[in-house]
Amino acid sequence: MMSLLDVQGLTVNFSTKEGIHYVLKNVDFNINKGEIVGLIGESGSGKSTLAMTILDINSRSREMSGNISFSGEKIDNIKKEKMRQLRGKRIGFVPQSSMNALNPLVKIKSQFFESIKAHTNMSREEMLSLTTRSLEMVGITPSRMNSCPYEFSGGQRQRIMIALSMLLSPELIIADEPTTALDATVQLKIIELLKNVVQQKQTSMLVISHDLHTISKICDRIYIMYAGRIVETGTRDEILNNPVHPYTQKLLASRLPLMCEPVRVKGISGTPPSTLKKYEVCEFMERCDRVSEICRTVRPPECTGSMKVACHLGCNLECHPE
Amino acid sequence: MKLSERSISLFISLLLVSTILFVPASASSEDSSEERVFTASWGTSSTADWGFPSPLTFYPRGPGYIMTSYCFDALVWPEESGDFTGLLAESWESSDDGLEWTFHLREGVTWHDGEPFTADDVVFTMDYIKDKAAISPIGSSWYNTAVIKSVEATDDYTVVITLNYQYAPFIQQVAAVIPIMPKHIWENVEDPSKYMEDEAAIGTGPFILEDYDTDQQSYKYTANKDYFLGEPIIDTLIYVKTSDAVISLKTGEIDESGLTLDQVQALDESDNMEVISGPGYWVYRLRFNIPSNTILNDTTVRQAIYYSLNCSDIESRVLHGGGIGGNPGYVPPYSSWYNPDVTQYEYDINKANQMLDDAGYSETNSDGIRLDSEGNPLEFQLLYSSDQQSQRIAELVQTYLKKIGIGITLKPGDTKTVDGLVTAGNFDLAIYSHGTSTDPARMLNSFPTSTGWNNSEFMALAEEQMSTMDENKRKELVDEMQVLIADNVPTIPLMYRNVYSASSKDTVTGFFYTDGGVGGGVPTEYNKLVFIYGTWNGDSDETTTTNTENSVDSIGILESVAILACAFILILHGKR
Amino acid sequence: MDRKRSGHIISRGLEYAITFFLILAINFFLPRVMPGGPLLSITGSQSSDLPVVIDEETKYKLMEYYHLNDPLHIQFIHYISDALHLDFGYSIFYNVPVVDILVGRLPWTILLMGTALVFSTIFGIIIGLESAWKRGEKLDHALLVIMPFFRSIPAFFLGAIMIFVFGYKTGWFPTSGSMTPYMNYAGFIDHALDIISHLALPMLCLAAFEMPGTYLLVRNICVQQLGKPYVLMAEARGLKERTIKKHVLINSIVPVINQIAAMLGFMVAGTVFIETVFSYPGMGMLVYNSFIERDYPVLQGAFIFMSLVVLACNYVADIACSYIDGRTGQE
Amino acid sequence: MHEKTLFQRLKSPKGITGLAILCFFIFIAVAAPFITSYSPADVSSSPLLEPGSEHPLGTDDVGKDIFSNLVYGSRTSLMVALLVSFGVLIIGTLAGVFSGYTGGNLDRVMMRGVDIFLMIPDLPLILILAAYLSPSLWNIIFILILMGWPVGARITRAQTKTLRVSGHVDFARVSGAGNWYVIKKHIIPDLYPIMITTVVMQSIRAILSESGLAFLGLGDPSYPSWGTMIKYAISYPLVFFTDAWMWWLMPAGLCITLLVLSFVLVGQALEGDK
Amino acid sequence: MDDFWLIKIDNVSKVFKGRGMFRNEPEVKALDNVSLTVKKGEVLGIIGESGSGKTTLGKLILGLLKPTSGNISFADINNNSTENRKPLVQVIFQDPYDSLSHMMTVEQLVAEPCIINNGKNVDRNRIIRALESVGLTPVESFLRKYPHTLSGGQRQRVAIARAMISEPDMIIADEPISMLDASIGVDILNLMLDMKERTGITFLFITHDIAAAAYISDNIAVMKEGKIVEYGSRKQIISDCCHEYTKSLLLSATGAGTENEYFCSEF
Repeated sequence: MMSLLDVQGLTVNFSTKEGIHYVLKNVDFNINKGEIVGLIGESGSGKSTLAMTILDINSRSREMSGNISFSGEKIDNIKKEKMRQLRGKRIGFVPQSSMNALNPLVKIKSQFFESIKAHTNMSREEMLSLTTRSLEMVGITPSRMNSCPYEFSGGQRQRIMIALSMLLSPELIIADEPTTALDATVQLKIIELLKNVVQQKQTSMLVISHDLHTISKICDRIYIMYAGRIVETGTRDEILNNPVHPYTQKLLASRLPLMCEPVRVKGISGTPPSTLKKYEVCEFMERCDRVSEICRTVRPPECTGSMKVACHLGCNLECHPE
Repeated sequence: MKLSERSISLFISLLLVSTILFVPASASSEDSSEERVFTASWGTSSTADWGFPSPLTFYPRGPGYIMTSYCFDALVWPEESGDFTGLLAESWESSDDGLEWTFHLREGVTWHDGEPFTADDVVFTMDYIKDKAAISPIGSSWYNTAVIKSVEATDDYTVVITLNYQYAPFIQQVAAVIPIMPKHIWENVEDPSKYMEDEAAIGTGPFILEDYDTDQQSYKYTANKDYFLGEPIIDTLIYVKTSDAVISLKTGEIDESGLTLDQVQALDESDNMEVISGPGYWVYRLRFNIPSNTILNDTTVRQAIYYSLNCSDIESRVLHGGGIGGNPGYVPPYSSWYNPDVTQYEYDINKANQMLDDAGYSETNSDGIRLDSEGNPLEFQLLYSSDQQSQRIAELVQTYLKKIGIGITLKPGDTKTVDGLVTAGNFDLAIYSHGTSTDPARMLNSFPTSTGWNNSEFMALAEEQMSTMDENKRKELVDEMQVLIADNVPTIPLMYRNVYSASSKDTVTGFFYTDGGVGGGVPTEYNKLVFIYGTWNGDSDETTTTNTENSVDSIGILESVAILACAFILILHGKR
Repeated sequence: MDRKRSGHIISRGLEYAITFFLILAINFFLPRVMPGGPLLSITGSQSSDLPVVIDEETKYKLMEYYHLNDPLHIQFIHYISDALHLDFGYSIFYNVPVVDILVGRLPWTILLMGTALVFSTIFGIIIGLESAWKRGEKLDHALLVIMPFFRSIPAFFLGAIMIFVFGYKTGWFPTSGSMTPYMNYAGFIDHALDIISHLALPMLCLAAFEMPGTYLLVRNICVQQLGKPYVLMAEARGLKERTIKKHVLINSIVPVINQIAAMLGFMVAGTVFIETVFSYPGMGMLVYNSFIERDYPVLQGAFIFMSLVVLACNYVADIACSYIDGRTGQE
Repeated sequence: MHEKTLFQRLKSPKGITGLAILCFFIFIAVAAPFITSYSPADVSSSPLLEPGSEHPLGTDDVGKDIFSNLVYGSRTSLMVALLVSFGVLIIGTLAGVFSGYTGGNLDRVMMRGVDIFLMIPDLPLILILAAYLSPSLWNIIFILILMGWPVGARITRAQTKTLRVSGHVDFARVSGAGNWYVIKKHIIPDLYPIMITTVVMQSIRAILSESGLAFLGLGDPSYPSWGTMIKYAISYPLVFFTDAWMWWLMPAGLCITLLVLSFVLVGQALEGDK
Repeated sequence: MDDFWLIKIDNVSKVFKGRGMFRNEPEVKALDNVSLTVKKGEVLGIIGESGSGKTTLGKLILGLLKPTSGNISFADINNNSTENRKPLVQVIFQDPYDSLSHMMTVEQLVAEPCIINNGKNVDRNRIIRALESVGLTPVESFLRKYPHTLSGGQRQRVAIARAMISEPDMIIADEPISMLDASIGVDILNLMLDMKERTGITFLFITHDIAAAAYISDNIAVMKEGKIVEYGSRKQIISDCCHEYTKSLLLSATGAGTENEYFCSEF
């Protein structure tokens, strides 16, 4: 299967007054056509930066290296205008905060129309029917398109966001924490909606979340991210049933069970690493229970190519160290 | 980029729309090539609005009266020399006791509306002002109707005015001041101070009021071609406000303006101006609270203060030579009533100190301020109105008095507050500046009220000179009064201001300062006789040409500004 | 929602009416608590220039005429009813009804303030938005240095400099008045140009006085808005820069309008200085001249008029905002 | 926004420039008698001198030393700025905290009052008040505080209202803290940034207003003022026809501009470049 | 379970009135006739979505709000002395950044409840012990820090330490983990469980996350639109709920019932 999005060796730094933030470190990553890929990591691990770097909407004070190619075309250095045409038309984006991601003062209809106008030359009627169709798809009564965003509930707004991202049938959808700000009962519906819409339109999707459990339901493949690095990757079943990296293991173990009897679950103690610091060894070492001697001296392997886990442990178990 | 283009066009259209909306009624566009227009200005004053120019509505200051005098004639009028020529009266004589004045009126004079002028109008005017306007600000301050007992018309062109008492300056202060108003217009007017219809400006004068604009503070008169002394030398007389007279003169915006000496110095040869100067009859003086302040009540203290003030220095610092130092006798040196043989107070600080020491103020405190017998420091409040000259004078007086150990606190206020406080006796010292009437009757007789100094000897002289019809005898009395003033120092005249005027040599020349002033003593270059007997040097209307060029210039500038703005925006947008 | 909006408009209108009423009350009570008493503000102080001595009888008659002998609340009712009939008394200086003078001056001030406001707002918004969009870049830094400098120049000083440069040195623009009196215009355009050329300097001066404030305001609000998720989303949707700016502008316009309306009182102060410096015959110069002459009725009338203009503008801004932002009045 | 970053923000180029200019003026104001040997009110020199060794900036139309007026003028400006800004700060903060903390109808009534104050065009009112009162520096300061406190009260009140429902205030109250403790420990410290901004903004307003009023002729003659200097310079007819504007008009105008600019820069630095 | 109750809430309603001078805005009924008993030593979980009135309930108990109607009564506690007193209630808020004044150091923050009650002098050791007990070690490195230099989890630990320092009888934890990453949230929950085991303190745990509530609570109340729609023991709620809303909450937590392994054994 041909990969739709291919990211290789992506490194992103931001220079600010406080110093250089090392946000993404040598990230290798790919999404195939029609695939739903999950990207899991705790807050501050750089997952949103990855999404925005792919979309090229965080170029302010950004330094980056590495390759990003979309349908075989290199896009990490193309012209702004061309990139703009790509966004929205071929890559859709569902943002984290559905509450404010729509301009609160502009009618839904106009916001849909301007998206269409930015990429195509449709007539008014065509735009109207397209808008109607996509709103229907996410279960919003099309007659409400003349309302402003603040007249909708949070769940409805997130639906509208999904409709808006899917409007021009992009080949790839990037959903950044699509459910975080929503109530529990709504979260599930949105996840299911996303899954249905993606399947219906045969689109690929990248779902970003800190919540392994909610997202894993719809993912084909999962990348685990920690401190700007992909630390483990695999199919959903591999990750859920047979995690190798200690972080993934802990992440899975820290999930709260819904048990009648009291049980104890262990969380991940310690603090997330700072992006300002340049680590010479494994970033997770400070919080890891299974630190061995090699961890203190040698960097673990990068999670690239055939390497599915960035841990000495993983090497020992799965591949054969040279 | 479209956004900003749109906003620029939006802006420009808004600008135009707002302009169109707010443009006041468009002026007429008559042919102007033949017109002789003369534009004048009262100089750089905060206002150029002197009220509606009717005899009872103008603002009661000198310029207001002058604006009215263009439309209205008095019985007589002063010439350059100060002698009187007949306007509405061709000749006049008085009875031997000076109580009865007979005026023989000019025949064939018509009002601007064509009605004939008769003696009835004169009688009506005198009675009307005496009756209706005596208590109004204008009536009381400009028209001295109190001396008039009765007015009678013996025939259509003879009027006899009977006085209550002998009044030497009757011609100068009454006959040459009161504008004669048309009976047929005013007889039904109940409240003259609110009557400002077009008819209210109808008189017999050399000019007809065409427009008075209180917002633009401008006046426009057209010549009265049938004026009985002859057709005016100009067709249109315009008064405008200018924020800087010199600039306006240089650009030709105005043809003539009253100036200060500083402003005169800003003119040069190339401006082609005729500059004249004249006596200002304007005094700056230091007033004492003689009745209530026990220290200042002492003549010695006042004399010491006079010795400590260098009047010519004050003049040179405040007016920069545009005036003359104060005369202890109060009458300005250029007046024909001036008496040079009075006590002089040459600047002498030692003498001043000595006098104060002798008066018992020899002790001083640590600040060098003298103490009185009870040990209180000699500190006075100096009240002054906050106009620039008064403030400057006050600062200088403060400096000078400090040198002789008198402390001064400055207390500024506006003219009216100062007047109010002085009237209430609520002050120590005050700087006053005002016009001095040219006739001693008004100049000196008011001393008890204007200085608070009450001297029976002086008052007796004052009474006497007012009813003395013999000029020489009168002069002697006035000289004596000046001696008394100089000896007692009821007030210290610090300096007298001169007046200056510049007019373009290409328009009207022949301006002069009337000796003794116009309208009872207004020192002005605008004696209306100039516009009858003066010379017109231009042959076409210069004002209009200049202005047109000006506006053509402005179009270019506006365009370039707009283009620059557009370019700026385009550059801004092009960058990204 | 429309009912809500009209409710909001009406309730705000009531609030403004109360505000205006209170301003009238201030005007009523001010002369009554100040030294000199209310009669002073009607007749002016006694001056030696105008030696009319008001004796006790006249004084009583005057007090009677102006209802000053009545109890305070009756006086107040008289005052309010007079004010509502636009009767602010007679000018001491001009000796005509105050309202006549004010009505003559108002259009010029509105022209001056209006054009300066439009000019400064439009340019302030354009530059502010541009600066916010390119925040951190050279243009932004340059503007952030230049604008505060302009903001620091006192209006009257700027006016003096402009007169010097554009009036004295170059002679490009007339430096006083609002039009050339009694000029024989070739036509309407000529007339308009004359007015514009008189307007240019004071207007630019007032605009320069206003614009830095607007610029900084717009820039700050836009920078805030640019950090909002909807901007990110707009970018992610691949909208054109212009469209995104439009979004930012729509969201910034409400606070900007509100702030500008709130700053109008400040602008009035600028108008007083600038009209005085340029002898522009508007309300500002009238206020200054009336102050110099202690023409209390005109001073107070002008104050009421200016307050009315400011209040009206605020109200219009309120209504405009409630149309732009349907949420107004819901919080 | 805590104290530490406030100082850090001041360390930006803008903050340093602003502070440097401000310190320069404060130094001049304090050291005025040592900088110039003339008293600003002294009129003993000859008028309208050009700059020379005796008078670095010449003399004005009555013979006052312009330089010493300039130097002493900084005292007036800074004093007005100081008194007005602290007057507004104290009254505004008290009123704002009281109103915001009390809430309810009292708050609403107070804020309507403040709104009214804010909408009144202040200069005409100042002129009216000044027409009734006499021109003195203390009256100007009084009027500026009177017209300025609502600005301070309004922002203080808004912040107080936010703080009043914030977690740490709630926690303190749950722990049994009284109103006074909450205001002292939790509200006032959080208002410091706003207070500093208020001081800066009011100083700007005070300096501009004082010089403006002095320019209009409302100044106190006992205190040399830059506004008065400009007024005199402009009303001297020859100021633009000779070079006098360079040493008479410009220095005074530039001093006002620079002093205001210093406050503006400090204010911007404190707000931080977003 | 100990039947000794700590707080009894009887028919409490809370209505927020509309504001504005001339505007008539609708009233918001945040709580509608709520009755609830908090037993001593239990962890009572309150679940509900945003706007269900759970935070209002917490504020009413804390005394930060006054009920419109109804009554909240506190038990008299015999504190090993002759005098009885009202139970001491402390609170942990959702947003640890907002609830810690950023003008104070960690030491001042933790000491604050003591300062308020006992005046100036606070035993430093007590602060150190409190910080140690929430796992902020080494304590010395934290004492002088300001909250904004701490991570979210650390901040919430400081919040817990300052709530615990006055040795309250009950702590209301208002969504203490909703702003934290799941793995760190678990740590905080564990810490609370430890506290409870060690000191027998009563917790009122307010959350929107049924899994978290189920993890920590003994009894659970489900709130919807200002009403308590279901109340029962953890077991009852998870395995035997009857209200539709609770069912939908459970469903969403387990993920459409696809992964049964997460359900409790008896299900």
